[in-house]
Amino acid sequence: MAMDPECPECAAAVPLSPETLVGEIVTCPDCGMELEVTQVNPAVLQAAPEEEEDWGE
Amino acid sequence: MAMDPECPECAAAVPLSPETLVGEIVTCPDCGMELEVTQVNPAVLQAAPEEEEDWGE
Amino acid sequence: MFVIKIGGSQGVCFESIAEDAARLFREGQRLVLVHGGSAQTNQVATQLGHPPEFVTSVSGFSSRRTDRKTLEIFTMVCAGHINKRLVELLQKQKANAVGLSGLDGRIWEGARKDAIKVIHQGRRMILRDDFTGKVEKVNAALIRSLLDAGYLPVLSPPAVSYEGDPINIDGDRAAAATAVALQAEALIILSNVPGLMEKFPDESTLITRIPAKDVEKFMAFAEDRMKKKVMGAAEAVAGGVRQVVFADGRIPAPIAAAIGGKGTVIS
Amino acid sequence: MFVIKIGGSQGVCFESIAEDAARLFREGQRLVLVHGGSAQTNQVATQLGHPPEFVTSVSGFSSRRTDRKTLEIFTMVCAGHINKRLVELLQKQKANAVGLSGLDGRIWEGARKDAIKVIHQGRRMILRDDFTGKVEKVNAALIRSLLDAGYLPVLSPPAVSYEGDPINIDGDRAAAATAVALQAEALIILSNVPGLMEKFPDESTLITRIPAKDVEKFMAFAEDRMKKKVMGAAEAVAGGVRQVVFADGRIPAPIAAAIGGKGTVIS
Repeated sequence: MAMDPECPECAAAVPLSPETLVGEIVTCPDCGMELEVTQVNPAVLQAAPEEEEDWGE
Repeated sequence: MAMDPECPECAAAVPLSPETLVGEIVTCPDCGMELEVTQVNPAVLQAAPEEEEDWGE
Repeated sequence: MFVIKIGGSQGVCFESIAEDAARLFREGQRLVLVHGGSAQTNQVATQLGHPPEFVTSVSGFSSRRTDRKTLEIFTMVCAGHINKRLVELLQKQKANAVGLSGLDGRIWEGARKDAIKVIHQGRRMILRDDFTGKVEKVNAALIRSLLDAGYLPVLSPPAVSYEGDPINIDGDRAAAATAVALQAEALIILSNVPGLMEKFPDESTLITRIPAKDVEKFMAFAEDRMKKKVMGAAEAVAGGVRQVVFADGRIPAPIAAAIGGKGTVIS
Repeated sequence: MFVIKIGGSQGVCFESIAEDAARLFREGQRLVLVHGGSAQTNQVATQLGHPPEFVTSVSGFSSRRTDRKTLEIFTMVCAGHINKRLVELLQKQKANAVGLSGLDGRIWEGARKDAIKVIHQGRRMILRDDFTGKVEKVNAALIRSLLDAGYLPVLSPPAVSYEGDPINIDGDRAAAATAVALQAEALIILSNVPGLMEKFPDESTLITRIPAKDVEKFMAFAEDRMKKKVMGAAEAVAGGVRQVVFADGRIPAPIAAAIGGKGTVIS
């Protein structure tokens, strides 16, 4: 990764492995926040949504 | 065909080719009646049903 | 009250039809949509390893060979895919659509032809395991109760035989029977042509007006599939429907255009 | 009023269930049937070249990855094949069935989960294009008007989201929501097991009675799919349904047996 993306919560740098996929969940090493990778090259992060358990067939 | 089947209308013998299929329509050579082949080996004939034109999609 | 038959052929635009229907519905117009499904049935049937087979009736009509497996694929595609796609589009346009097949509540009931005479692979044959028939009775009460309760009925093949078998029926003729049963002011048949043309496919030869009493004479201009549509129109007019319009389902606001007289109007 | 959920798993006999339901219907019993469709969806989806993909939620539930293509196949199979098969069987038993999906008339409405957290191919992922959700509102008025008019409603996934998208929902939980909305006396869940067993699949360990207040404790005995059914039961009992019965859908007259208390009765 060219530049580690910033954690949207605490602005810390969040190192990502090159195989990281869009949609993957990563945890901020500083504040422990669950983050969603919304874009790669360059990587963009946002807080991962909370959601409760409801499933289909 | 071992024995030609009989026309159910006029009892005439109705010669059938060996490739005749169940469900095929044949015409009695004597009385001209439309007949349905309901069985082969041995062949059995019955009067073919009348029906009007109604078709699906 | 309008009954609108939506053709499934290439080019007909479900999105614009649904938008137009929803707008009319929201303005308080009572309407019932009817659709068929032959084009997409062919595609899915082939993918499921049971490709469609067409037979020609002794008098030249071509129709789908509807054995039990084909019937189930036809039902699945019409009632489970096309019907629910239209219902989804209408729901998204704030029109509370309810999708039903003719089997449900016996909305379309009629005789199943227990034997049909066809020319099949060059032979004259009687087919006995065919699930085809004609709509003879329409459950208008159920359709009206849905309309009265503020719903937009969207009707799909199959119909149901008196014995309870699903049967393949012609969508156009079912739409005609529905229009008569509901005493609709107009039956609008949308397809991928602007209407009946004297010299198909030359759209400049569009026939714009046909007096109801002469409709049988215009059969000569009708190509294969259009023959059935013209038969449906004749039956609707004979049954008291004031206007039948063959119109283009590919243009924006196609229903409004047809109501405005664009297409072949039979009255 | 009974709500009967018909499981689609191997061995469940639609014919005997339809026969039993039709008999009760003809005797004047008000009932609503609900079914799912996951087993057959897998088969058709594979044949159509879009094989099912299952994802596991972060807390261990496994569920179908429902992208748009899968949603359409799921809808087609549930609403167009399984639903119409049940309607056909009921019509043949002189019970005037009406098959509807949750999309129709917004019978089952709820929130679509715009993002779901899953473990997928070993990675923790957020899936955004999934069409899954939960039934939060039931159009009881439409169901009752059909019952009052003498019809037997047969309800199928999908449900509809508030935005009008079809959504994959769990049939058991939808049945529970329907039973609560209709204040049914009993919710009967038929599947290919005699009920909840302490040591699955040893049928001699069948749990015959569960006090409603303890239902959460019995979750421990529930295998994967059965977990969802037990959650549905808890929701139904909490919602005022007097009795929930997990019963065997493979035996003759399975509904009568369940009403008679055969299976796991929660009340």
